[in-house]
Amino acid sequence: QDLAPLNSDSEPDRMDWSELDAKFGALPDVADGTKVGGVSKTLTNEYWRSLGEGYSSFASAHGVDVVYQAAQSEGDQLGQLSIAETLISQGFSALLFSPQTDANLIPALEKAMATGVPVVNVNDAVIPSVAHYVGNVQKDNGVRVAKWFIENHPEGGKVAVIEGQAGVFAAGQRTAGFTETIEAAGNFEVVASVPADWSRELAFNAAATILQQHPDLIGFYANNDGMALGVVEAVKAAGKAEQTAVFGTDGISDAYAAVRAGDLTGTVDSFPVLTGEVAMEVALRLLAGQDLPRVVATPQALITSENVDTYATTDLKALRATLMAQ
Amino acid sequence: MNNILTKLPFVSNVRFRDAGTLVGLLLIALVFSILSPSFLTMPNIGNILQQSSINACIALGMTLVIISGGIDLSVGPVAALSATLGAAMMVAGVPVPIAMLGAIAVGVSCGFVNGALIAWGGLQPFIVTLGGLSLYRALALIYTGGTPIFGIPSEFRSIANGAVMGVPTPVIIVAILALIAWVVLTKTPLGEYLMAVGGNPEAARVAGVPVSLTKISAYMISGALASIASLILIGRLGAAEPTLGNLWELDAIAASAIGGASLMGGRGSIVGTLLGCVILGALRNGLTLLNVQAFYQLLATGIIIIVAMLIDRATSGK
Amino acid sequence: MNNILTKLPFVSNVRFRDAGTLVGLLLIALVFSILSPSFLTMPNIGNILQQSSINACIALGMTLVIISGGIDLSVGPVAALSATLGAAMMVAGVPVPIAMLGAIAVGVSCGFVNGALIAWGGLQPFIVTLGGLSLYRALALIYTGGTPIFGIPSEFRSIANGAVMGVPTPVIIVAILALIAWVVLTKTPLGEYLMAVGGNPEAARVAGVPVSLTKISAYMISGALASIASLILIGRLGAAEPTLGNLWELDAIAASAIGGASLMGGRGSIVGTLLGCVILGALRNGLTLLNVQAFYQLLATGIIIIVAMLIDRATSGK
Amino acid sequence: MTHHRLKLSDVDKSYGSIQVLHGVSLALAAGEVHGLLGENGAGKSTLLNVMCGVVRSDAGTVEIDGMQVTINSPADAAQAGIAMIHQELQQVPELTVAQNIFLGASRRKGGLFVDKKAQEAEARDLLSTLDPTIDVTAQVRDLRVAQRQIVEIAKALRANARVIAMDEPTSSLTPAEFERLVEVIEKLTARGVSIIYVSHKMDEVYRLCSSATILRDGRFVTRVDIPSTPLPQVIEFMVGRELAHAHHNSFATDEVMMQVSGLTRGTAVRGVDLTLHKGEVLGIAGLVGSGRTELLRLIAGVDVADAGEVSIEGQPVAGNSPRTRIRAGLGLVPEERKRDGIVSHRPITANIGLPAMRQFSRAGVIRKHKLHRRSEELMREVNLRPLDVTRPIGSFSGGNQQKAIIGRWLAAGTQIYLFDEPTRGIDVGAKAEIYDLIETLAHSGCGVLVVSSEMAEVIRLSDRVLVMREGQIAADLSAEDINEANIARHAIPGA
Ligand SMILES: Nc1ncnc2c1ncn2[C@@H]1O[C@H](COP(=O)(O)OP(=O)(O)OP(=O)(O)O)[C@@H](O)[C@H]1O
Ligand SMILES: Nc1ncnc2c1ncn2[C@@H]1O[C@H](COP(=O)(O)OP(=O)(O)OP(=O)(O)O)[C@@H](O)[C@H]1O
Ligand SMILES: [Mg+2]
Ligand SMILES: [Mg+2]
Repeated sequence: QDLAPLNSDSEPDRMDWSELDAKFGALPDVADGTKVGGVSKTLTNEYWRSLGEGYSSFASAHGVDVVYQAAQSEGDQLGQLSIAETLISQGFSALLFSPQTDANLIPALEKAMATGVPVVNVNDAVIPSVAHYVGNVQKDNGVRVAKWFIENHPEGGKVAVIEGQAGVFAAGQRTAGFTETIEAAGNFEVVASVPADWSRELAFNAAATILQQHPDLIGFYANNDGMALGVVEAVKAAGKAEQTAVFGTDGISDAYAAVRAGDLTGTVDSFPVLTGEVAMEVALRLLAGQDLPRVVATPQALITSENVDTYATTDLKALRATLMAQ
Repeated sequence: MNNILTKLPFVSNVRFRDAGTLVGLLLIALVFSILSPSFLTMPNIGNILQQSSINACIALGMTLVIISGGIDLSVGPVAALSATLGAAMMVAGVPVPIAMLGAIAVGVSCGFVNGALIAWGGLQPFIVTLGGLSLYRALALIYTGGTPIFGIPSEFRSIANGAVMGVPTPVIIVAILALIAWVVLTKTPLGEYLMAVGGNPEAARVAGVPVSLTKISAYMISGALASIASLILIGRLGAAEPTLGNLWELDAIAASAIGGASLMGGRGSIVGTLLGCVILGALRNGLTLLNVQAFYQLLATGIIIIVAMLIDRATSGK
Repeated sequence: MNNILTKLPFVSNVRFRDAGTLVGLLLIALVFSILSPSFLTMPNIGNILQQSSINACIALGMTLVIISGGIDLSVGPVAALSATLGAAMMVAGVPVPIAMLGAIAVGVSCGFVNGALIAWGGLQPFIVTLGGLSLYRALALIYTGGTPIFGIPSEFRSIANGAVMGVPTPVIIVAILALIAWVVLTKTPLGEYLMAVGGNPEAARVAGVPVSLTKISAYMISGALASIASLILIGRLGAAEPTLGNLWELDAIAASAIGGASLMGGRGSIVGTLLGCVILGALRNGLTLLNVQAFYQLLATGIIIIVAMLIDRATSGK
Repeated sequence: MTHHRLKLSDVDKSYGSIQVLHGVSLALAAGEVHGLLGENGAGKSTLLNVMCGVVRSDAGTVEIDGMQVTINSPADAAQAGIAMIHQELQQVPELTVAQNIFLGASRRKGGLFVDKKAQEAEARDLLSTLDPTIDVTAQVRDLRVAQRQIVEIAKALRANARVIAMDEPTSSLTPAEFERLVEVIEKLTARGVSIIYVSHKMDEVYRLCSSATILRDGRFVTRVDIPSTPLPQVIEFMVGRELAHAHHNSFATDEVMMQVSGLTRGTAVRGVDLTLHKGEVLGIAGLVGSGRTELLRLIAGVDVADAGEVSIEGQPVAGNSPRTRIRAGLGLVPEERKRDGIVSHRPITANIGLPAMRQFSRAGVIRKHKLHRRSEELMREVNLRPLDVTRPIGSFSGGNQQKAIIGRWLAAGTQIYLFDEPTRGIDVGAKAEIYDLIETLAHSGCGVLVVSSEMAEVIRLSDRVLVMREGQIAADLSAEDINEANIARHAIPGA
């Protein structure tokens, strides 16, 4: 049965992670010897390491073995495919894929499906033919930041976007969410929207150039936290810290620290550890034969100095509780 | 690929230099097969060959370019551009064979542009193809608006996903291409011209070798092979992405160099390059089987590339 | 960097070849200044110089390596490794000057390893530094566990963020380094050796040039300059990331090549390389000022690199 | 009316602002061997390069059998039936002998493939008259210079050309090989092929040519009939002055300067002992391949010996790199100038200064003016032409490059000179200058080792001659024992 191409942001067959227990009951017992493989984009980014932590913490709590592998660098599409195929040949009960691109893991997915191994696509790029997706709504990252500007700067003003690598799904969606929402408000102008290839250095340079040209800029939105922290330094160097707000995406620990220090205005945290736990839970529920919706949405929240302490917890139970209460 | 190779006629001809590369490969295989029992199983060997096939396809063209004294950094983006255009044709209903020819024509054209700038424009290969790296990628992104093209016809996909007597089609295709490349290099005037142009361009010119055309041919062949690699890939993926082919140039250059090609030109071997591809493929596969963490995989890759070269140098004895 | 350069003594010596690169730069500046009024303002020129300074620092070393007939693909990872180790020392309370020296020592050591494998091991520079590219990156990642190091002391940061008479410190530092590199290349025995080794290694050896040491020196200098670039960068960004320096090698090679260095060795110029860096910096800056969309930035980068080379060739007349 | 086989008229050629050919003309008849003579840098190679489409002239015409032809590329020249043996061997080291011979004109099989078998057979055929010992399937990089030169000759013969230009084809051939070349040339001329013969060896010119064109400083001087014009006259046309006839002078002392004992490397050099005295010129004669080059390279530290020792003034030399040997006072003027001698695109000054950088530096900085002055001084002494030490050495004629390499060691204050074929490619005038130079060196107390395949040269220069045979010293001749018959007797194995 061919599935319609998945758009994770708009798929109607979806549920929120918080409803899992309520709708499907507590997690059934896991069969002995269950082994789950995770294939991630890269470990050079804290986001993907945290996701892996989520996998293993949840798995070890339920006596499941996890192998978590990642490509050697971001963008290494064939390398990631090789890893996925090699893992499949070793026999896993379920697989969690975070593909580099929408298509690069398709052969692995097909091979896994052919052998009846469930595959969960976890975040970011979306394999259109995948049966299960766990992750957040990429576009929503940008939307949330745009809404902050609309709320806190009712007078409007000039803003700029620092994009990730050209052609990458998450970069495109986040930028589109921000730009569409803020332009719809009417009194904002996106004066620059330029790529910095996920690089802190290039983000710094781009931000410095933009500030030079638009000294009255009121804010930046960067597609990830690394770039946002580069922008922060450029803003500080230009002496515009008071005037120019800077937002990132991902909620890595350095971003939290910077928010607390007042350097970074905010970041959209998509709670990678929790996402990892949810993804693992979804995989285990699938193995137990439960019929879950195609998309399980994971939480995200705009972190600013006001709520940073609430979210900056390593206590996942407390975090779950806070997010459930949202 | 060694088990296939031994059945092919040209192995009798394997040069001494290639024996060094083979020793490197066998050592790596030995280590991995001791550490992981699944490494030397038939399905896994098939896996390795299949995974090496795309790099091998690219590396064949790269080897010819390197022999001619050049380098082609633009293979990945050329692959992306021809993949997206080819896929768009297929999706638009163009018959598969024509779309494939169209895709290859795109690759050949890109190669021609590179080659012409280098041979007639007199620019350095590195910088021309570095420019091409941005240029062709940009064209692929602009053409597709950054989104992948899905809906590749299943008749086409089944070519790339099939197998003949247990050997995956991509491996067979690349083996045939390798045979052709080997014939071109060692049996045709073009092969001699490539060696001559890379080995001593002045002597080649004085001897009346069409130096510019030879260089341009090398880049056109490289472009064609990049397209074919991309066709194999989109057949397997079922989608053509504009970001496809990222970092391909480095793998292909590494394979050629491990296989004995000299980046100063004039030297290189098809057999060596194939062995180089299998070394890289086996490396990645083995490290994954052993569940080595990504950072340590990177470490191992770096060390093994260097050690392979050292072994190779020691055994090839000069 | 041209406005600073004209005040330096060596500009009287600017060679004919460099004039071509200058023409390329002026043309780019002309186009951008027509399209964007803010391009040719003093603060923006300062910006361009500042943004080019890191690439310039790397490219100086790259030029020396290229002249010696080699290439150094590992500069980015070497920078990352020395940045993270240096930053860790600073954060651990090691006095800033000592930590800086420590970072530079790391870069020099990496360069020594590269150079020794190339000169004594007899391996190809491309493949050795390609291995290094993985190896040093892996070490940086493993050492930091993949997370950036924050908390760089402000006394150190103020060096990188300061300015002397309106000129940003990084620009001044790099200008001084360029002057030193220029003196080394054109006024010292090492410079002659580099040229000779890159031009004809065998003849150089017969003439008593310490070929191996010369090559190793080039890589050590390249390593040192990579460290210095990384120190400037972490000073400006306030964090040392293990992923820092991605693709630096390509920018540096592009700058050297635009500036007239031949990847076949024996030829290259410091002034040309600096101009090449400013061309690339101006390009990126101008495209950002014009708010060119991502895909078209890539397109423009590709086209302009190639066009700059063509202009350069046309004007340098050979 | 009969046409000339080939006629070049009013050829001009400039490199940048320097004009190297000024309206030069040259003509030759079918079946004629025509000499092209002139000092180093006179423009001989340039003229031939113009004729063969390797460089483009600024003005001038080429006629073949009365038809004007346009030659813009080597392919045009081949089309017109012109082939050339280049002075700087133009070969691809990675390709085989047969492939090099057929480069650019491969024999085909089925239209598409190279017919290697046919090429090899034909190559073997061509080489059979020249040097049957050359393996046509060997890579050219593995051949010795002399063999490469023969391959170059075979390449020109292969083209079946009507005109063959030979630019110093015998610069590294032995007399025996020259004899075989003479036979080949005679066969060719009998078939009506015309030959332009460039050589600095006047005896060859007198042996082969019936007429000659003489160039000086890029200008046509005269055309002479060869056997009828006496040699001194020809030389005067070439150099613009009369050369004094020189005699051998000896400055040898009894003081031992260098002692070589048991030097061995593979089978090329086997247990060589020799002693060089202060002020002595020690010649080393032998057949090609007898190991003379290898011996000099071992002494100079360019190759590493398997066994044996070199001591200078009684002290064994430590280390075996060229660098340490140079410090000990040795200097090698190599046989293969382009490969082992020059850094082509660097100026004369840089090429001269390489071994003596320290001497020309103060506080780590090169004193460029000092280097420049000293280079100019030395180059004036050896009569470099043109006397511009800032020009890349690669743009000088071969003979002038050689002078710069010798200048390198003069600048370094070398005590022991190792000359490998010192006058290969050097004109008569400069040859005399180099002989004088060697004598001056000996006079000033230096030791000189001279390897030469020119018997006359060895005899003219040496106080003592060692004859090498199959890697060993077969004879040590001195005083009146030094003569052609003696040398040949000891050099030929089994003789
Ligand atoms: N590429 C070049 N650039 C500049 N000058 C050149 C170049 N090639 C040759 N020349 C100059 O042209 C002149 C003629 O050189 P050519 O090689 O024709 O001399 P030649 O008569 O063959 O001398 P030789 O007997 O030493 O071979 C010389 O002064 C040489 O320096
Ligand atoms: N590149 C090489 N490869 C293999 N053998 C070589 C090579 N060069 C020299 N030989 C061998 O070494 C021995 C000595 O050669 P060498 O060149 O020293 O002789 P030579 O008397 O100087 O002759 P030439 O006039 O060619 O310089 C010969 O037996 C020769 O075959
Ligand atoms: Mg000549
Ligand atoms: Mg010799």
